[in-house]
Amino acid sequence: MIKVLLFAHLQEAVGQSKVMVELEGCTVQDVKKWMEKEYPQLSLEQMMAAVNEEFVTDDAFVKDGDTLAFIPPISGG
Amino acid sequence: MIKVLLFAHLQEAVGQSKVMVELEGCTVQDVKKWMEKEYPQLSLEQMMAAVNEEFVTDDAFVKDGDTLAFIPPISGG
Amino acid sequence: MGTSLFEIVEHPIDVEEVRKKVVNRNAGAITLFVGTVREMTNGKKTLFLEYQAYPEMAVKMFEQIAKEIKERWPEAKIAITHRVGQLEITEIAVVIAVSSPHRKAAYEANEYAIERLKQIVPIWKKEHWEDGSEWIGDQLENVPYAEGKPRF
Amino acid sequence: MGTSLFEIVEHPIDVEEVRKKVVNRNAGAITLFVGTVREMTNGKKTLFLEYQAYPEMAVKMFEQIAKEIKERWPEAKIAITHRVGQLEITEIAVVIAVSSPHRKAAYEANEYAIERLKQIVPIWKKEHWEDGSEWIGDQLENVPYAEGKPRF
Repeated sequence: MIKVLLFAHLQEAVGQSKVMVELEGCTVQDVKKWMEKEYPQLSLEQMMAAVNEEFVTDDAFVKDGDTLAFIPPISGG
Repeated sequence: MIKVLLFAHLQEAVGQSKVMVELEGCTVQDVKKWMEKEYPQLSLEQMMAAVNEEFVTDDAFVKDGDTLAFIPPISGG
Repeated sequence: MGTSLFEIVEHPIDVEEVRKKVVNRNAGAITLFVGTVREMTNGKKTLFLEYQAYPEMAVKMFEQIAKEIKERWPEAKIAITHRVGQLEITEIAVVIAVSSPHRKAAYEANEYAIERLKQIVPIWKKEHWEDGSEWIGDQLENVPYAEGKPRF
Repeated sequence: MGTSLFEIVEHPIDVEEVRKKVVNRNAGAITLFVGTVREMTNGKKTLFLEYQAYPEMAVKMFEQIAKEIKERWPEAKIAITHRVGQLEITEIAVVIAVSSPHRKAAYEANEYAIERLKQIVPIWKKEHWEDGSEWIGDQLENVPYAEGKPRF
């Protein structure tokens, strides 16, 4: 199980802040595709990602128990 | 009468913060010379001056009732 | 408020409390950046703002900014607190405090911190205007990271 | 403490009170410079400091700095308080607060203000070291104005 975290407009589009995904031995790119299939309102292609609170690229591997967060363009400060 | 204000090490050298000078129709340069004669421990040649709280050059005129302050190198902040 | 140098909080920020975290005997200068909610932006009126964070990662990113600052300005010390939730006009969203023996480093490191915060710290702002609301960044779908993807 | 934007005071400075003078609905950024008494300078230990001012002229010079800032950063608003008398290590000698719609101007105007303060505002510092005391500037008799005579 991978814990996927959603923020800002992604969270509002899906209607929840967390989604548990039953994938393993996959990449961030695979999870993006799975999420877009499950939630057609999402567009994750250019979305940054973080695994266990570190920024990663789309080819990074995600394993069982990891937390994968999609990070929309930042607007803090 | 011209009110002369002294600060920092000038004040300590003379032992007072204010000197009343009986000169009129003179320049800042004249007052500097008068002060150095009166208080030989003073060296005012390169000292900045302000008349009525505005910086002036040594050739500025000072008249009866003016306040002339000698401004040692600034070290505020 | 805690004593940790880097915090995400849900209550109003006490500026002095952040400043006091960086006070030390060999600092001659402390700079503070206080980010506040502005009413008008490009002629559009904001009613209030809503901030959301990914708090665990945000604190990690604050620590990374501190590490980068330590490399560039070894004597500078930094503390950052960012607020989340609903904020009204003039309320404080973020406070960055930097102390340093000399002022130049305190200004430079402070400005570096806010620039990096806007690049790598996962915090989002929802604008509530008179005529609607929007997560900022949302409208930039084709160029999602205006200043380039975060360097990390 | 008063409500005037520019003050010379003889008591400890309340940073928040200075900051609040520049708060306004269209400021997105407030920068603060807090000058504090540092213990070590070039390996020499300071026990305490003594500041003296020519208060009437100092306030006029603060107003001149504000005028110069208004010309360069028209939307910036500034407040300055400087303390005089005896100050201990880590105590606050000066607070400069600048608000502006955008942060770049708030940083730039703030740094401009402290640079100008050190050039034209008649305030003097006496260092009390372990082994004696001296009005700073005193030892520079042959080059009395290190950064050139004040521009005025």
